[in-house]
Amino acid sequence: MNLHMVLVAPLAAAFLTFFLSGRDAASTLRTSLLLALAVAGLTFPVLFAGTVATSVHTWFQIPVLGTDIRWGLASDGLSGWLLALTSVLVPAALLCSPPVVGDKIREFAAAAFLLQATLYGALLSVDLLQFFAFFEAMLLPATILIALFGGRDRRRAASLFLVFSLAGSVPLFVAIWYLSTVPVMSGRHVSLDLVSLQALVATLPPQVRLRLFAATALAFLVKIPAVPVHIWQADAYSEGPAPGSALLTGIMAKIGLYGFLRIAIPLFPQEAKADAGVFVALGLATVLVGALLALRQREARRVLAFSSLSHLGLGLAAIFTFRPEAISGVILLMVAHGLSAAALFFLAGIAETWSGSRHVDDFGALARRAPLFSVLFAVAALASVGLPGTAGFVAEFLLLVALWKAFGLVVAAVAGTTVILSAAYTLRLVQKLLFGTSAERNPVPLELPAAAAWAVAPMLLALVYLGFQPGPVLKAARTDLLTRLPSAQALIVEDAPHVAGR
Amino acid sequence: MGDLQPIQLQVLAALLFAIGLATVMARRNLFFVLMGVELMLNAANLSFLSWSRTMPGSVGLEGQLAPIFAIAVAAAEACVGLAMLLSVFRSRESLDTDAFDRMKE
Amino acid sequence: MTPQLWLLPALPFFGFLVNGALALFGSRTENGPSRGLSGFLGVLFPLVSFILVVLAWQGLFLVQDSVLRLNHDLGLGLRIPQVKPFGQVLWPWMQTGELNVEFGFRFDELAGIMLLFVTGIGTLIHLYSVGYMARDRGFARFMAYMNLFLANMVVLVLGNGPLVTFMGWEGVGLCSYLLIGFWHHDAANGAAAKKAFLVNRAGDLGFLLGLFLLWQVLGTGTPLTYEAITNWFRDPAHAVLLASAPVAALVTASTLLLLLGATGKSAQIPLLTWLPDAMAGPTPVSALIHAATMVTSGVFLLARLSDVFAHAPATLQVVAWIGAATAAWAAVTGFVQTDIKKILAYSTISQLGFMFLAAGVGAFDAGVFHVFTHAFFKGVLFLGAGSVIHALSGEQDVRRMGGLWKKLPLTFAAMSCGWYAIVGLPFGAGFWSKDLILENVLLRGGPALYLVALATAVVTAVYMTRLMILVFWSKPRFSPDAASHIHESPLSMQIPMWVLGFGSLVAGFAWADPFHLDWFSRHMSESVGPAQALLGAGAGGPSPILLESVGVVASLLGILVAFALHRKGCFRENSTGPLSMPARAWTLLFDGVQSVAGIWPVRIVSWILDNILQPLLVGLARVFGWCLEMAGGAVRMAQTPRLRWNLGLSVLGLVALLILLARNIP
Amino acid sequence: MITQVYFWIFSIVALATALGVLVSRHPIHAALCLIGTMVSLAGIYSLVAAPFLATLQILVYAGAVVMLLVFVIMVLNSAKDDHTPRWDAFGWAALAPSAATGFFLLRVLLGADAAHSFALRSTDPPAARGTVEALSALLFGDRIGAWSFLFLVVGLLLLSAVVGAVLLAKHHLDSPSAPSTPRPGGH
Repeated sequence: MNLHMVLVAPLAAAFLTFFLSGRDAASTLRTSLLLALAVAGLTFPVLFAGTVATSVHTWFQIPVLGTDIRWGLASDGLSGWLLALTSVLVPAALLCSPPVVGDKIREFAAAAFLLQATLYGALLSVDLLQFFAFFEAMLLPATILIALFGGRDRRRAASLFLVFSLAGSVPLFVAIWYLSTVPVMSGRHVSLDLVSLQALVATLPPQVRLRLFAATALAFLVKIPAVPVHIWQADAYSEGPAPGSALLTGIMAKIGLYGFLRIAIPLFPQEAKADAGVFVALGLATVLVGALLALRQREARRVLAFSSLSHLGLGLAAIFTFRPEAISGVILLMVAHGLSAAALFFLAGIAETWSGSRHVDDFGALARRAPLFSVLFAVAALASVGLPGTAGFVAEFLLLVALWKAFGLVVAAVAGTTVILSAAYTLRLVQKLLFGTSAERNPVPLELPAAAAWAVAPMLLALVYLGFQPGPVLKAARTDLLTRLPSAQALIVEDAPHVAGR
Repeated sequence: MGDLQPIQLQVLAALLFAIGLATVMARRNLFFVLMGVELMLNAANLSFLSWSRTMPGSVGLEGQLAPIFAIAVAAAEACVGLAMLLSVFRSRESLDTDAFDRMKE
Repeated sequence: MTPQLWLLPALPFFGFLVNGALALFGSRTENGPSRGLSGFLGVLFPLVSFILVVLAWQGLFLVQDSVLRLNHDLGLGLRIPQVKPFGQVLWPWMQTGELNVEFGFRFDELAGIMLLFVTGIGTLIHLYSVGYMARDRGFARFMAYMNLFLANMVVLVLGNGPLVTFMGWEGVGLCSYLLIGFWHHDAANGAAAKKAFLVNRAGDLGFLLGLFLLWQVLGTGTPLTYEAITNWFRDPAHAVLLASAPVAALVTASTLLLLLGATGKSAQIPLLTWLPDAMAGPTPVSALIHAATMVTSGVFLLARLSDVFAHAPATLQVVAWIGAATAAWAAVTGFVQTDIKKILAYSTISQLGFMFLAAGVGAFDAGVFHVFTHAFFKGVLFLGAGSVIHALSGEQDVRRMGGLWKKLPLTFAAMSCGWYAIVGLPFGAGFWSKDLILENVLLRGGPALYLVALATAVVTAVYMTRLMILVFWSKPRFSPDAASHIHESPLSMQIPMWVLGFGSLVAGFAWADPFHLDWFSRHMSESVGPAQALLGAGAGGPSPILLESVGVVASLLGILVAFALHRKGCFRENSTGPLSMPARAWTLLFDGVQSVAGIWPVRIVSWILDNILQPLLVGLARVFGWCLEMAGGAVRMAQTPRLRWNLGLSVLGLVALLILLARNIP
Repeated sequence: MITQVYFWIFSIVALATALGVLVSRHPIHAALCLIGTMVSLAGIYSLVAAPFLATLQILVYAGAVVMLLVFVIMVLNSAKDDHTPRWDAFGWAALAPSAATGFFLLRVLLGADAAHSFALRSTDPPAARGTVEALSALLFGDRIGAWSFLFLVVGLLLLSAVVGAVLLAKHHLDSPSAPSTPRPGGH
């Protein structure tokens, strides 16, 4: 499958949706859905193809410095699963969006496609600057998603998101800028594609490497987000439209973990190893703080936001064990959390349109008023809790195993409190939403839109399937993932005839 | 002594530039501001010419080309500047630069 | 022959799917989903599962029969185990790094015995539910949950390794949650359900961590299956290793953590508070999940890993004392309760304590035997209680019952069988198992534990007799209005009660040494025999007959005490107020401990995070923003609209630049 | 030697008239002074072998730009602008940075190694340097280079300047009543 086609497809879809779709919401939805499915159809062969890459060529040269910026696309199991996840969540978000975004569906679809395109770009990049370009471009559709459709405080939330993201990525940009000046200082010819960068970084003095690593890590910590820099997250997820929040947490947040796996650790292996303790501590702090804060939230989507914080914090901590179980577990965690958190956000968004409020006390008794909704919500919640039989359990188990093996039982026990705490806050949410008595005086039966049910149900089925058969995802984690960079030189040429058929 | 030394031209250019700058800053009438700008441009031209004499051959000759373009730009600037001056005067009935603190409106 | 073991959990699971679909899509109809259909399916699938278990039992013998016959015919005299466990690996589950977990099932005698009564009693209670829940609108949903529970319970028992067991372990916890909160419009039920789930999860974390340590002992290359674990621990080559201090410490730590998991599921100290609250669920749920099957899975786990526990004598001490303490505490608590289901709940905790005690002194087979008999008599007691509640239109307070033996003779008869068994009167099911435990406790655990256990047996007889007196024998105390509605329950509820009542009379004969009936212990020997042999049988004590007599005397004493107290009016039959203060304090003892140790710290820390850390971080972000804004403001001030100022500033910049250039010029 | 004499004359005139621009009361006086400066500068250009530039200087500056200036000053009757003070506090204060600029410029210039930085390098005969032929050869040489491209750009710039000026001025000439009412949203 041509990777360039995959990259361009969502971009084209964004333009087509924005400029060609009809005036009325229904036809726009149909068009964009069709496009989203087409994009997904283009994406999945990449996943099945395993490791593929295009040839790499020089994109441009920084004039005075003489640094080569390369352009190339590469995908392996890690990228492939995230691509697939993205391509699944976008149509699902579209299906769930009509009750939430109303007649602004055209703008929503365009923004979602743009987000998808930038995500694809970041996931497929083989050059640091190329990655950074997509990484920054992601902010635009993400901000649109928050600011254009959200609640009362959406502007503030969007600007908070933007400020944090930019503040996080400026150091990364400075680091890239520094790396690109190396030719001037050392007189060597340098290109910024990750493979040559790896060799280059190894020759730098240690304290410089440490600073570069810190700058790189900060950008990804903000994206996940990890604890001291998580302030933007709850606001952004609760103020934006629910399907948008689902996309943000379902896939955009994963770029943080992806960045660690793909860029920060392979480029700076020694620093990552030396400072692993810091990141494990940050990850565990994120786990605990997220879970404890989730217990106290009064808005449904804020509970979900802090729950995401907690789950992804576990992933962050586990990555820095550098163990094979952790790598497989993190990939599975990204897929499982992407599906379950997105499903919860979709459903919470629909519930909010019913009650007209975001406060948990304004729901209630949905189990009787909307049975199908309740079943889906409960299953998604249980998947998020990591009940055995869902993918979340396998992921959490693997991460705990890795933490235990690398750091001993105490660390595993601290991380394991998430097992109890996540159940506590999730069940609290379930209780408030589904059970009890209705806050309304005359509760009427509510109908979950069929489109939303069709969107969420397959996601839940996938979660259960992966809970029993996580093999395909686990296999995607190559043991050398933490040292391996997406490179085109060493890889199979694209368009191999056998891959599309599989 | 004998030949005209580039440094002499440079000193003259510097003095002219300073006078032009003083005109632009000290005077509030727009006409004077425009004329001060012309003075500064001329000083720059003179400096170019002086530099051209420190270079050999056609490289030095390029120093004479730059003033040609500067003069052209100065002409364009005077043209547009005066037109704007006209329109501003029509709307404000004043040529006082301090009166123009809200050009957006 | 490849036995299709997966069918055992798959059938009830299929029932769950069908009933779930019925519940979901029938919920909007006028009368709700068809009760007949969902009831029929809900009972059918467990029944088929039960039949398959019986067939699987035959499968155990099938392979070995010919071998045994050959051995006998040829006079080889080889020692061949009578049965051979068989398993089925379904698919690779988690394979990454050093981890290689296969999803599969293993059928041996321990699992077989558990499955026999899990599916058998499960089927009966499903049948009972058809009558009990018939008028509930959520009937199909109820049957779906029950089927799901059964499927998970089968997975728990049948799993070929701790992780597959863990899947069922959490699954039954989920079903317990769903069923406790079945009537979810009442927030209190939801709270009870949540409590059950969370307390269980705390135990589950212990399970997982203990598993990690166990795996460390085994060496991470060993596959995580029971077969591998038992073989490793039974291997004489590892004896030296196991005797070394670090490994022994590791085994002890591991078993302690696993024990935490077991206490969570089996409601032992310290994780026992959820079970009394769990009585908020419908009564068949209490009978099936919170008496007969799920809560015994802790004991099952101990038996399953008996080879591991046998190498951690310290842990076994802890197990024994936890069991004894729980049994004693819960027996006393049961004595002061007024809710019929709460009494039975504490009774269950107490009986589970006995099972733990048995396991703790190294008599795993006796513990599992008590699980087996307890399933019958506690099942029938709960079903009888359900029948009484059903008859009294939901009344659960024993102080408003009385004299019901005339109105509900069949229920009375069935419950009497249960009572007969639990107090340990001769030849009842409880007689055999309890006396077996007492005997083992004396021989292996010492007199202190024996005395506690004996005292608990007396108290057990007291509170159970109190229950029977208050419900059936004393004067009627219910309102005349309720009296007019009293009716014997339908046949679908009666049949399970008869069967279980009969079972609680005769189930003990599965292992009655005086009659040389040892079917049970024979089949347990393969699973727990080596562990018990390792721990030693203890010195020969008094003769079994003597000990049995002591047990019977204890029971009779308890019954007499109960009648004496009744005669003196100590049960205060007419007061309907809440529990007295000391009784309440006693009942809520461990709730308080859990609050202080677990809940309040979490609440306080999360309050601190929410109200101090979070505002602090937000404030820092704000301050940062203000700094930026002020810097921006300063820059904007320089962008004055006054033309000359503007120019002047840039000239100043120019001057500064020139100064910079001129600074090196002399 | 004669060159030096002419240079001193021209430079003194240029400085004097430039100061005249700075201090004169009426813009028309200033414009006339400016012509003086331009013409003297043209003289200096011709002294340093830049005849074409000198010609341009007179044609464009003295001829066109300043004439345009004078014309506009005459058109706007009230350009005398009595109510604006010639000098204010800012004006006096502004002399200081200007003087400082001049001072430091001179300091940089004079402090530099004159023999090295400002040495005459041109070996060509002076008459051959700034002629039209030489400049046009450089400007429109054998191949299209940066200069000729720049030339085109300047042409475009002038064109757009003319168009812009016409548009700007026409707007108001069309509407004689406009001056009394300040136009919101004007230019």
